[in-house]
Amino acid sequence: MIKLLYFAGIRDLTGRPSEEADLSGRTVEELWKWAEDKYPGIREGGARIAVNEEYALPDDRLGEGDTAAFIPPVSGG
Amino acid sequence: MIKLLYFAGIRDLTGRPSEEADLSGRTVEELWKWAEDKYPGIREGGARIAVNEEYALPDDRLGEGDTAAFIPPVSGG
Amino acid sequence: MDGRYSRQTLFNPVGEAGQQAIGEAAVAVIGCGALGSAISETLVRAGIGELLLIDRDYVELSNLQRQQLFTEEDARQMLPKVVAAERRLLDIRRDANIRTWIRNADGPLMEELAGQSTLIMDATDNFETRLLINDAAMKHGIPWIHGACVGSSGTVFPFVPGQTACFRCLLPVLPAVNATCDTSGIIPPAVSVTAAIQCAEAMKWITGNPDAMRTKVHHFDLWSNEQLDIGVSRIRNAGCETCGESPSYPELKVRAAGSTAVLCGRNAVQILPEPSRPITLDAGESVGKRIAGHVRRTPYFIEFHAFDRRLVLFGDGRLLIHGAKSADEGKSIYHRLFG
Amino acid sequence: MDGRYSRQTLFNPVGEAGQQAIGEAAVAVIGCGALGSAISETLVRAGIGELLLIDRDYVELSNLQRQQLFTEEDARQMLPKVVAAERRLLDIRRDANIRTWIRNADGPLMEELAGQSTLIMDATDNFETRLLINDAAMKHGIPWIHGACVGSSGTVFPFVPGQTACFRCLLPVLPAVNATCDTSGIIPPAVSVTAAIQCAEAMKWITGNPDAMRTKVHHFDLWSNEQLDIGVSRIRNAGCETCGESPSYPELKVRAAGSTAVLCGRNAVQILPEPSRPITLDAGESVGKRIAGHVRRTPYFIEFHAFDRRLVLFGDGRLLIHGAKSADEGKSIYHRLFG
Repeated sequence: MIKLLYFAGIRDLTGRPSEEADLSGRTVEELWKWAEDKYPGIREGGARIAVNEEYALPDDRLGEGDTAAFIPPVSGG
Repeated sequence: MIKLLYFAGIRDLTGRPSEEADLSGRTVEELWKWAEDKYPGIREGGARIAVNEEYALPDDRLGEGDTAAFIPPVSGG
Repeated sequence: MDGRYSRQTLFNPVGEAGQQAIGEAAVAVIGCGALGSAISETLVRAGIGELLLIDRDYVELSNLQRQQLFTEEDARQMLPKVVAAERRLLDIRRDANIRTWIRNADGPLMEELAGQSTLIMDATDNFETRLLINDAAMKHGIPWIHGACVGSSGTVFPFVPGQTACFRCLLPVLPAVNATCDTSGIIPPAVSVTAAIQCAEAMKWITGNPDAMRTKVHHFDLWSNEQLDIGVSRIRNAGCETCGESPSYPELKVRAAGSTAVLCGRNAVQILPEPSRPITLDAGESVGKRIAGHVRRTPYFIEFHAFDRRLVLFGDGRLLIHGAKSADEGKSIYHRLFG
Repeated sequence: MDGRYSRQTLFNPVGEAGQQAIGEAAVAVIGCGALGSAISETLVRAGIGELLLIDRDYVELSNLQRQQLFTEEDARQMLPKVVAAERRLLDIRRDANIRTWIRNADGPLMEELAGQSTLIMDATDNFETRLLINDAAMKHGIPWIHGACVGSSGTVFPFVPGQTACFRCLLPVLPAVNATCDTSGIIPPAVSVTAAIQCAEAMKWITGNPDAMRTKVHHFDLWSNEQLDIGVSRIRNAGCETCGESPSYPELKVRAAGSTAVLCGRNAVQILPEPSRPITLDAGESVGKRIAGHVRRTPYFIEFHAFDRRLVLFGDGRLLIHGAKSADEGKSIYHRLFG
């Protein structure tokens, strides 16, 4: 299982702070597709995915027990 | 082994941010005695010990792999 | 859309209802130094209904590095901090409802403030006053938001009656020695973060979002980039004199009168008068003229130099002895002046 | 002991040498809104040698909820933010060396600022300007301290040339939609924490403590009480146009002239003039009088109402169209006014 964290404003869209999903072995790009199916529009906001507290690349593969966080970009100031 | 964390100002006295010590099975009160031997004066500052992110009582017993943090009280404002 | 508080009502957990609650809330801020000036400015800008501000001190040049409401002119005039703060806060928001006290906090005052407040903000610089806030808040059933900082670090925790252990459970014995701004210094960002987290916790309570409040004591260090969030369940003391089954609120009974305090960050000792014989400004002026030859008098205090120290007597009879090294030295000077 | 910066030199990692370095540092603050006013006040109080402050905007009532240098009178006078900020900063510290620009940031200005600064503080409200800061800082080999906030959350990261991935690596594609203060609101504590952590990072660099600087991007949310610190090693792009092996710094070449921007938190569209035909205040005044009958003129701008919108023309030829819903509407109004 993979633990998914939804950080800050992205939670308005997911309606939950976190969840678990059976996504080990998938790539980050595949995680995005899974998330877009479940939460339409989640990708348009330009969030990045961090795996185990490191920003990840699209081809990075998720391993059992990993934590993937969706972190929205922030532009205000 | 127990992981010991020295937070904020208490580090001026220990000279290090953290260390490991073979203290499993000891109580928090015994941990204080160990720390006073190694870092004279550490207790006078009124620090509290938290074990695994919960403030601990003197009789609480440390278990293998626990993390004990020394947290100095802060009074400024 | 572009109203004064539009960006705050747009934030969902506040909303129009939350903004109205902010406008109806009364908050007591205990201390108007680094934390108190930052907290007061944030709350007044956010639209707080009423601000009750208490501080015993006046503005000095060494405050300006971190105390955000004050200017060089305030320090030159040695304005009481609450007077300087109120002026600036009214420039920021003319309709702000601000009440000020130039006084030492004691039991009766703290109970008076607690009785009129939605919650209390801790902006004091010593543990004794925090124990006093703790007793008053728990007795009156309102939360108080603890905040403290030194060096690059800080601590914040909202004490909510009935929900958590109290400050006395956390600090049953006052530390013998303790890092203060006097001994370890402080960088301004440590102040700002502490005050901001305190204000966020206050906003949660005021806007009806108590479930969002912190349940663990937050410790941060901006230099090492670390933080710890520590639970307080185990240390809750069922026999606690403040939050236990038969509370006696002992601090509220302590008579502060006649006592001395070595002031954090001030290199000074303060002597409180006996209520039976307060020293008036007129009396202080005549004693000062006799001993020092020359005194400075403002609407708020008498200042003169004697015994190699700079002495400031306030309207409420308090004497500040700058440069005094100990409570004993302070008491000795007080008695040499006023018998 | 009781000097102006005594509490800062007492903090060991700063010390006397660090305080001297602060007094010799020049810091450019890009933007003087919520983050910029907080950062500027903190740096000036801390004793910064020189502050270079740039902002294109003026003070409005809806700013006062979170922008700490400004008063109601500043909003009434519609003072440019950098003008209002400079006044207050000089009250705080008469000897502060402050230089201001009432302008839109573009490549040449950013390079000018980078060439004169110890580091750059990000206090802007949009990704485009951050990419510009990123290019200028990396090209000139100085750090910039990224900060941004919305709602109850914020992000801080010090980009140090040669040490880390850069902002372009982190955000290779600008998001199509994005939460702004306009759409999601903001609470003041999120501003204060962001600005304070930025200032702490700046102080580390300036006082010669680069090893204490953050190496992970710090994300916090004051409402959920969570934080994430995320590493950037994997995403560093060797072919990056800014921090890669053959940098081209593309943003510095973009001509901002003639472009439009929908302004965050302002419900407004801004049109930049073609450099070949800037509109002067005199020209604006006569057009405004003809179309609107009545204009307001200050030393900094012309204001009038036309096409159901409130229009403000600045001395540098920029036109702000309040209430405009899109860049297209903005352009259309601009051309109807000035051809």
